[in-house]
Amino acid sequence: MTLSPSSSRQIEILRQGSGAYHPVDPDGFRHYVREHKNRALQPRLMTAREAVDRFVADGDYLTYECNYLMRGPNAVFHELIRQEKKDLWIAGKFTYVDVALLVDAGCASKIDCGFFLSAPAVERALKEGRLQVYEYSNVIMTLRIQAGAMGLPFLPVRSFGGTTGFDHSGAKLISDPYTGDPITIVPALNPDVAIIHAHQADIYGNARIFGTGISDVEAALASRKVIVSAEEIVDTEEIRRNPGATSIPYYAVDAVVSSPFGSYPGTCPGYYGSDPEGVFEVFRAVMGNGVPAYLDKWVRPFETFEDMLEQQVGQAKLDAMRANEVLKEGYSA
Amino acid sequence: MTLSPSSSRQIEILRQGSGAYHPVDPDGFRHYVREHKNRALQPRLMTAREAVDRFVADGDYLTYECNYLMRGPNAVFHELIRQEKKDLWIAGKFTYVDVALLVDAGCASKIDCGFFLSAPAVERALKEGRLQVYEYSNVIMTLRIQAGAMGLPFLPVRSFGGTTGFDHSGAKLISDPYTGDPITIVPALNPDVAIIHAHQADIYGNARIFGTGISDVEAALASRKVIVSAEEIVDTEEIRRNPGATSIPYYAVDAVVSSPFGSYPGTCPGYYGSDPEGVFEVFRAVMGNGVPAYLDKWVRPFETFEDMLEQQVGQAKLDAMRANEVLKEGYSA
Amino acid sequence: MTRAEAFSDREVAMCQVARLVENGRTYWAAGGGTPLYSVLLGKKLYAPDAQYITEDGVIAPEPMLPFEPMMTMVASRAVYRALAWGTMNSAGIHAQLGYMDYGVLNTLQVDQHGNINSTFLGEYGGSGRRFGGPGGADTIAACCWRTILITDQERRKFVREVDFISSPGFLDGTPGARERAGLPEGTGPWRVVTPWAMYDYAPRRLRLIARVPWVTVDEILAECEWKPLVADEVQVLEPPTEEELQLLRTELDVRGQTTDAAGSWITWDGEKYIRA
Amino acid sequence: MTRAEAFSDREVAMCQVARLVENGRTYWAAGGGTPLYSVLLGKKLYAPDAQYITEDGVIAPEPMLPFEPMMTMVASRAVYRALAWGTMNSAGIHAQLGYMDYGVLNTLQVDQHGNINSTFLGEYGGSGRRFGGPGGADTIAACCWRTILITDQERRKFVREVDFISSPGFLDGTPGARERAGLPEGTGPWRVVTPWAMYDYAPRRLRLIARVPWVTVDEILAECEWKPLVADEVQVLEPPTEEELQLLRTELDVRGQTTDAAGSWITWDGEKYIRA
Repeated sequence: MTLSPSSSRQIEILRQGSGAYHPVDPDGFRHYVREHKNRALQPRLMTAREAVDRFVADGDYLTYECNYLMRGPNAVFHELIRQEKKDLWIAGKFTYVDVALLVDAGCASKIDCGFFLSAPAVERALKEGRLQVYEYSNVIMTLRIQAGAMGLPFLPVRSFGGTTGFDHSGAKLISDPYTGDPITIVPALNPDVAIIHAHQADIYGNARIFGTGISDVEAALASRKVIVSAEEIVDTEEIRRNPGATSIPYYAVDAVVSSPFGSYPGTCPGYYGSDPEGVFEVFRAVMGNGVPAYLDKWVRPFETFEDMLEQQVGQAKLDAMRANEVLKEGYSA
Repeated sequence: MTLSPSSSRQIEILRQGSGAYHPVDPDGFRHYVREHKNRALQPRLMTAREAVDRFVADGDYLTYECNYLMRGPNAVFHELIRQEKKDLWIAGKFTYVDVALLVDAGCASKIDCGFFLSAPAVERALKEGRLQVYEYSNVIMTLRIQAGAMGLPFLPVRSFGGTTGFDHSGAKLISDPYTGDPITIVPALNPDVAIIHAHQADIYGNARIFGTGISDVEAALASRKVIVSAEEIVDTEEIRRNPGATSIPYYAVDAVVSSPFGSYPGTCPGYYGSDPEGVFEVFRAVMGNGVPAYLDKWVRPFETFEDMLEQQVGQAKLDAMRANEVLKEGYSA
Repeated sequence: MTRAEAFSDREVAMCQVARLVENGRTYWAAGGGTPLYSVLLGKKLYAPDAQYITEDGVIAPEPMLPFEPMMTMVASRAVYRALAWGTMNSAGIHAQLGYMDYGVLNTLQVDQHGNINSTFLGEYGGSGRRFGGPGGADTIAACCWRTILITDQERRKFVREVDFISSPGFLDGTPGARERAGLPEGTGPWRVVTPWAMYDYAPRRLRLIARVPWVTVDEILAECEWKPLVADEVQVLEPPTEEELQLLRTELDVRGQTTDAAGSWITWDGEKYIRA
Repeated sequence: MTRAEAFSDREVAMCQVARLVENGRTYWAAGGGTPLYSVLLGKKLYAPDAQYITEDGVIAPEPMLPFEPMMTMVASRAVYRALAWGTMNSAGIHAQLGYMDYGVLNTLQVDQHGNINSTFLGEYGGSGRRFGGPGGADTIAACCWRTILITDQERRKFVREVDFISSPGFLDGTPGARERAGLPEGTGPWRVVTPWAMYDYAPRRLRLIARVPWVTVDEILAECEWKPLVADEVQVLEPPTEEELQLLRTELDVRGQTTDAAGSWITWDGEKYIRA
């Protein structure tokens, strides 16, 4: 029934990848939390502009949750481009058109690849050496973030072994000291900054996300700086009414951005459907060579995302998107 | 910004505990899941008697969630005693009076200790060699279950190092291959059986738990055999109405037991308060030498937990417990 | 069942996969294209108690069809009436635990041992073409008990060794290679389905076991850069039925996948099927 | 603030801890007895924006007081109006991440380096008395930035070396001992509070820094099996106030803890406090 612990004094490293990876430093992360994360219930509501200005630095490792078409934090995402952030390193799990937008805009120079939409702008950047890719996979990336969200230096995983990606990553294959079997471990990921779009948040950052997601909660806990945009700013009394509905606790959040229709042209499930026209437009732009034109039409001319919604989309279309979302059950607390 | 992976071929084991631990076998667990867990939507509703008869064997490693006073799976727990299960090995995180009940009833012979109420029956069993304790702590136990629930052989943890418990456990202190710093790893725990009390479940085992808990979801995923008792059996249509409220998915569950007031004399938050009289009675029994008398009054004379509720507690008291629970918000989907 | 008179290559492949779908089994569908449509087709026509899980952790949904364009995950219609909502990590973790019977994937390139490339054609780091990476396919291919690959029957897609293993098959094909790489015991590729053919592994090496009526074994082998084994008896697959196509076209693959060509068109000339 | 005229040993200790509670800090309270009451007392009287977390993962509740008997966790009144509900793992993980400023614990036995024993008195495995184990205290003591221990001022509780380290203090007291054992950098014991005295660490070694007016330093040292360091100036602590006791008795420690003796009674005789 029981196993005696092995008396071996060593664990063998059977194989290891040679890829660079974002530094693993759980104690450093803890010190950052202690110094910079506000455990007081003090308001942290601000504009997307202020949030990006204060909390996103050139060279940061960035994770954004979901993608440009599905509950993406698009208001904050546009602001990254507007403020011309440089050399971002992207956690590329479940990304889609967004990587091409960031790369073509000159914002991103590295990506940890789970998946991105292979687009001319990305290919060009790769060929010209303006973009470096490190190889993982979707779940390996979200598990790396999970490890970061648990305050650990690494996590064992049951996939990724045997792939070529492994050899170009930070993973190691070790001999499990409990079973003797080979097992892959991957370095924890603590991004410098996470941007996340929630359905609701209070002014302190207590946030509710309804429906499915990729790694929203993990990203919020794993990241040094966390910007949450929200469809609705709700009263803290409403948060306290149903604490089981809180996805992200306030102390992990640095900035709250009020951002109705903040996932346009994508959907915010339960609140509004996507704008199919807007979706096709960004898709066509990315798959063609239309990113600069797209950004010149949808991002750069506007002071704010709200201005874009008002001037470029219009209330009628927004109303239609909201009316189009007939499935509401499960998207409230 | 980036670290080069170390080129070392070995990870040093700096120290390791000498305690026996439940065998670590993630691949064996996977095979068990493949063979025995029902992925079909077929009803698995049964009585507590049938569930315990079919899914609890002598010698099993058992985890039960919460404890006898707080949303404990008491209907199923009583059945363990009624069926005189033997040699159970208990995951003792956040346990309370329950360990003394199981030990004095002759059901349990091993415990992985996070915390249990130190009672005469337990002390006696220890002195007489009828009970063996292995040393962990509450969070270390729930993290071991978390590791089991992720299908992993072990998990790094940030506590437990430096304790005497470590030396009497299955933990190891290793040199983290990413930072070079010492880090503790603990063996995953995949209990043979988990018993969990939920607020609601459908006949397939999709279960909803409201409020806080210890490691309900983790225990359900980590355990080979899972018995869920529930205050209410709800229609699967109701589960599908709000999928975000599902705590445990059906395919992890082997038996669903309809068990209104199944946490008596404890509380099931949002549904009923505790019976303070019943709580004091079990507490006094355990802290004195009254366990046999307690079991003879509350457990053994009855065919079922429902019979006990009807004959020993009475509807008036149950109604009062329900009326007493005025805080309902957050305890529904 | 009515034999259909006109359909596309891609429709053929999806119908073949649909017929593999079994009651009481779990299917982890990669992304939201042909794998998802195939599983849903099978569930709706042949195996109502087959259940599927998506990369965003949706368990056993009953989606409101058709999907909105490109909205096959996260969106409310896609996750509708699920038994549980989750995350990418919950899906990955349930797969690590062994809860996923089948993984269904499409792939750019597959080799004799079932290894999948969706990352790079050519020498990695050199010239060649970069693709989007494994996405969820790595974990699907590693952790599901059996995987079903969907791809096109083209020479460049069936190779001796993929240029880059994005998602693991039987690796070098030796016994225990997956286990030595840390992957769960007893898992691996199970079927490859193309518009022309079906393959299994005998063992750990790709083997042609069935063909559609309108192509010969030689034609299939001509579209394999590296020749697979060939079963002693190559079965003939049934063409799509009208019922299958009706469902595919009206509820599932309504607009076709934007990034996924439909392939050639096959028609019934009164006596036989002809490929355009 | 009104100086109180009669109170128990345990009430003294809780009031002292309450006065250490700071606004804008997080407190992880072990279990539901004196640590929880102390933090709540401090929050309600002195530091309304102090937040606490419980072992079942409740973040910043506003409990409906008084608690029902023995129902200080999981129960609806205890978790009422929280900002988030969680689990034991969520609490533990947030602590691993460094989100918990202070841990508040009670303990059976403490040694010169702040190590805590709640497992065994005597030689482990031999004769002696078994206790309930660390519970959540191990992770609280390991991962919170600072810990505050509450215990009684009794000889057998202040020892040179605990018989069993259930929860880590500074271990052997050498610099870096915690880090060498895998614990997070820069954490450790901060204060020990008894009904008679308060201690800090100078550094990594227990030091008496304050006393209540009704006992002398010598009396305190007489109740230490192993003598702590003594600060050059030992401060005199303020006795409990009526406001503190009112709140403790009517809303917090209403019935007293079943397993936790109240200790002696201290009364004001018109000129000074007298211990019964």
